[in-house]
Amino acid sequence: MLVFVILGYALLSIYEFFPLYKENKQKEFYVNLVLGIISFTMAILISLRINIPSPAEAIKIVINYILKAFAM
Amino acid sequence: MIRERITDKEATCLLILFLLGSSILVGIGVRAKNDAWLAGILGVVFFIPFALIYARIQSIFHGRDIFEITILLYGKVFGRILIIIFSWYSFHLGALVLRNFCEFVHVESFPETPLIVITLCFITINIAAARSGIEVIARIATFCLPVVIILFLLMEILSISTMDFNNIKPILGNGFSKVADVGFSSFSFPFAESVILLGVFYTLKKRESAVKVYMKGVLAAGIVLITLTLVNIFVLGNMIEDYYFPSYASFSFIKVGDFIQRMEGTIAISYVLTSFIKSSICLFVACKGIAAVFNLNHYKFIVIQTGLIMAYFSLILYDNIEEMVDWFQNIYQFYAIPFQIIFPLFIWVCAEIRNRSEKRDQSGKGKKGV
Amino acid sequence: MMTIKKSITVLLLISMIFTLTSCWNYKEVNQLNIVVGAAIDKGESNNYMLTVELIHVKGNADVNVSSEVMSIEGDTLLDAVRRFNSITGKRAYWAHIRVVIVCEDIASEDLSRVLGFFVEDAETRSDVFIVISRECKAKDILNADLFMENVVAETINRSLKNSKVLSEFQQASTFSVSKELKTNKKSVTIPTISLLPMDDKKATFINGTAIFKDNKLTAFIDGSETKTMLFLKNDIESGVIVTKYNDRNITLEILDNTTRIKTRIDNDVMTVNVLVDTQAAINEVERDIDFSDIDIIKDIEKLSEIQLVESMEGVIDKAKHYGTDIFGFTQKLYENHPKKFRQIENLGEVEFRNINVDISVKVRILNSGEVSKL
Amino acid sequence: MVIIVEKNTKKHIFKKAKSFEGKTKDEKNTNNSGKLTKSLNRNITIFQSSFSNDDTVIFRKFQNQYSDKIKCCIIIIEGMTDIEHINRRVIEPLQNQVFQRPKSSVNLVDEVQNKVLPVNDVRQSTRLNEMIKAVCYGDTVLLLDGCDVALIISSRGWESRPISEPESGKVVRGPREGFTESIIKNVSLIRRKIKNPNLKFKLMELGKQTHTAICITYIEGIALDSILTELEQRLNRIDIDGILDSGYVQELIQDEPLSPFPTVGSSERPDVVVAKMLEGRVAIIVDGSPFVLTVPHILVESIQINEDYYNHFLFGSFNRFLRAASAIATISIPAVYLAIVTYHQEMIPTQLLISISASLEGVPLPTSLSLIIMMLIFDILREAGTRMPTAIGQAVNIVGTLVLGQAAVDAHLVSSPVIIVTAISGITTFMHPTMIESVVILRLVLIIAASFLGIYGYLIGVILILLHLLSIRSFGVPYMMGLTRLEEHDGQDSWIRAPWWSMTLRPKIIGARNQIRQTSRHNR
Repeated sequence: MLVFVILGYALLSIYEFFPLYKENKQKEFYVNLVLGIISFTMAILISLRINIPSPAEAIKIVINYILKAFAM
Repeated sequence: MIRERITDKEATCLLILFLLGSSILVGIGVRAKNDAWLAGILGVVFFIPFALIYARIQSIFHGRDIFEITILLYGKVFGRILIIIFSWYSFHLGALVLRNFCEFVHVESFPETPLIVITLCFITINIAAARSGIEVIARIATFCLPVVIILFLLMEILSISTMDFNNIKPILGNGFSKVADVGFSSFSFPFAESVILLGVFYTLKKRESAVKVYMKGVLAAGIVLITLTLVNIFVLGNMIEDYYFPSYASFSFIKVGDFIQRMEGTIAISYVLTSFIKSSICLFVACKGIAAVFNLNHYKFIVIQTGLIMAYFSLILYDNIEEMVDWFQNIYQFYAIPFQIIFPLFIWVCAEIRNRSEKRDQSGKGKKGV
Repeated sequence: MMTIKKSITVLLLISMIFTLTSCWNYKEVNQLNIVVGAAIDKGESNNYMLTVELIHVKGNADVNVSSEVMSIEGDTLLDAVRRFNSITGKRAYWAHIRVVIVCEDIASEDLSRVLGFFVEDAETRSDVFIVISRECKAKDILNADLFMENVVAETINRSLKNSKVLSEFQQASTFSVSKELKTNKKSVTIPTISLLPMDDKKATFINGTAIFKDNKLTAFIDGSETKTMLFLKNDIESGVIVTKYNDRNITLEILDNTTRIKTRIDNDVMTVNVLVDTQAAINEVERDIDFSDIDIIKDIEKLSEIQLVESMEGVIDKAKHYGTDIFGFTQKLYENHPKKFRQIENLGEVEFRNINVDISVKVRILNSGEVSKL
Repeated sequence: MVIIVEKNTKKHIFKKAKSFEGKTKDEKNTNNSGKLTKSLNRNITIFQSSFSNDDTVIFRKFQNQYSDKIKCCIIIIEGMTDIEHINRRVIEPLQNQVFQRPKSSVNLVDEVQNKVLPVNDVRQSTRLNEMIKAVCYGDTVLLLDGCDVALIISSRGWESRPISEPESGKVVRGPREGFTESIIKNVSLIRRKIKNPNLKFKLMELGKQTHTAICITYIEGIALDSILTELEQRLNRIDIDGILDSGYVQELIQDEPLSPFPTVGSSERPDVVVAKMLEGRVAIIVDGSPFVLTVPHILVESIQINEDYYNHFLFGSFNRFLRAASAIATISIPAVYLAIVTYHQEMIPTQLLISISASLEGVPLPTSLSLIIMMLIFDILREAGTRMPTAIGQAVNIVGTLVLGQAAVDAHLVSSPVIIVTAISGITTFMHPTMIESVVILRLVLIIAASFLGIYGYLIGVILILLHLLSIRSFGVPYMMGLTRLEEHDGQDSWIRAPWWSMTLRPKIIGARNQIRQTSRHNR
């Protein structure tokens, strides 16, 4: 699983990042790099079966809290 | 870069498919049981003023996308915060739709296939679509809409024999308040989600078309959704809320003679098409938003990574389908308020004020000139 | 340059599909054991004994279909289902199941537990016919001798499909049953199946109805009572009524029937008006009746009307005795007067016994059904 | 690769020029610019050195019978020239007519051109390169003693195939003529159909070695200028050593070189090409190829067959619909079959499932693999069949289809439904011969997609194809134009063929310059 992830991202980086870097589009490159790092870490975490906390839970708690406050 | 243009018809198709996406899958207003159709109608009625507001925003600033509008109205700093909020919603919605659809495939067809595989397969087409631009998405929408509508009509006609029209009774058996409550949730899902399309309709050709597109699209999608809900009620009756995917279940009863049965696989085609269009638009708008925040020249460079993050995000959103359905039914309508109601109202009010003052300026100038 | 990039994208995507999806759900047709019928009994040591009828296909060009029956026990149904793999080697495939037979014993405990597997599982279709085995084990039904068919489940399936011809039993699918169970304003009715000895063989025989209260089997009614019940449910299309006229048997064939149900709630009194309108033809007559005399036909109409009303009252009394609303009157009352019904329900007075049923029957003989006048 | 070839050719030309410079020393001064001298013999040696090692070049020297001073030489290439024409119209008058040699050499050339030669196309030339080229084209160069100006006499003439019905795209109803390899004949075929001065022909030459003539044909006032200039730009960009068929040009001017879909149309039939030109398209005739290219080419054209327009419109529409349906079927049927049989067995009726199951008994290969193999075998048979002589081709087909198929089923190598699916998909391929290339590839792609995610994989594949189709353009025209919208204007000639009296407008973008095809009230 991990091998696939790394292989896939290596391919992607060749395809995506190098042209951007070559064409000297710095802003695009850096934004893309940041996004790439985020997605790469997420992919690794998922492939290692590490639980990433879901924002849905947090939203649920916040909304329930607000709803209760309004109901009061 | 050639400025992209879409015709009114394409835009309407886009809007209809966007509204149908994933709402035909999980059904609207199922909590209201056999009054779900009333809830659907209420949802449309609630939404019409908002549709007018959305359209008004677009027609005041014709030719500009919502991101340019926001920065124009609120300046670079506060405008960017608003853009982040808007793109977050688009991103989140895209992930929801993706999850929804992939969960459907996972549950109904491929229980043994890991969800991540299905999700990655589907995000590839979304990425491909978002990269090819809104014109291509719009054109593919015109291609898909007849397919979707014809399939639905066919299935609905075929399932007449399995319908029990008494299922609709009693009307308003649980009281109006329940229906109104569910009506609100069917307002926020799917109708008011079309706020996302503010990031798309800058491509419209004429200033007036936004109103036309919004009204036509919402009414058409409403009619399709409400007939579908009625069919579901007629076929499933009170079992409607027991199914995660009611329309899929109700079409599974179709039998034509002894030979053709289990037709529900066919309807999966429309699920794929509508969900694909919806999540592609969400991905497109989210990417445009990110590009606007960082002031990038073109959104295309970040589509792949954003799409991948969206796929992973959709995976970690919920642990299982029950959680997803629960969140959809109980939390989503409140969660969506800031994005669907507050944000557009904010923009609209400000835009109107600005528009008035500009007009006054112009007329004042004109008088001076004379 | 752009085009090369695009092609690389396509290649990448295809390679992704290649590498990421190995075929988890890929299954060849001949790797499947097609299940056509299932019978559920009480197990000796475990909770359930599941018996399945599998299609056995032989031959390549000219297909030879036969069936095999095998049983296994399990704590739950799914448990038993999965255990089949270790017997047959092939995966049991449930999407083409035709009929589920539930044993009396299990039905009188809790039906909904059995239904769960069939309605919720994605593979099984949710509208499978369900029957209750009476006076024998469900397993024995699948082991019954075959007449003209190769597969028992298919035989049962066909006779259930043609239930309208005789109208002495109805159809019930897992979906309709679970729907009715959920409504809890209507008692579930499921046709019963039993073994009929024929010479030295045993044939399957569907007749009569099992009546449930909530999800427990409470009573059985026989074939003619079932027909009467179907009259009240407006679920009859054809069938026969046998009347006596001057000690001679006259058979009326039902051509068309409409039953209209009108409901009324006045001062917490619930009334149901049943209007039965039947069109029939005289079909089989012992000789010596002159049908050219209109009065005789009138008389026969009268007689059959009285007979129908009597039998209907009998069935309603029986249902009231068990406290089971097999006709769906309560549901009708709720549908038509939701608010008033709620009030009465809140008082706790909704019981089938409290519902007044008025019956009026109209039989119209359209023709004598004879080919020639003789 | 291309660059290397280019270098080689340049060197070669250089070498040639060098050797010919070295041989004749005193012409060096005059021939730097590639000009003739006044001496006939020297001129001949110049030519001989240019055409060294080429025995097909004929140098024929002769004199006028009345005046010894008039010495001539004609240079022709055997096989390229109309020998009879040269004998009668050039050699005979020059030998037999009485005419005096004028004082100056220039006058002699004028005299010969104006008074002696009864040939319509004669021009003077002083440049050696032009003359060599003319000889290569089959024209005749006439050298006169004492003149540094030569005459180029048009005498091209070589054997060419007569006009016959083309093998591809046969029709029951419609003209039975087809283009030939001769560009002149092809031009005349088009000219004969459009008798109108607005019909324009622009000649150009491509191929550094082959010097192939290419003719851009269009109707002025209908064809869009933007398409025309774009086409000219692309043709001018071409830098290749040789062009042997219009296929070369097609590939070199395509919009999407990697797309399996053709974005340049080709046809062997003048009526088809003319119909396309009337819609605003531009045709490209390549010398030596009976296939005339048309641009822009959009997807609809793959299902438009000339006969649709000649038959009753209902029949035409029906055929068109069948063609469209079978286009979808031919790429979908194997994939959908695979998806249903291996992933969605619940959709198969029980009886059918049982017989499929029986047919799979004992088959070792998984369905996906056997389907792919069968498709490949089918393609092999198709390819073998087209290359074979007709008689052998039939035998191959019989062996391939009947014997092999039956044997494969009997030997439990593949199941019989797979054979049926392959056969259906194969037959429907031939409904649209222009699409074969793309269909073969797409079918395999879809089979692979379906074998991984069942019907959803198939749908993903279809959506990817649709995205591709919708995003490509041919000379600025969207490739799917006419198919996406069922509006009156575009839809009239796409999924259906509307009756002629209702098709009053030309296709939207292609014919944008002059939309009106006919005014309806004159017809109805």
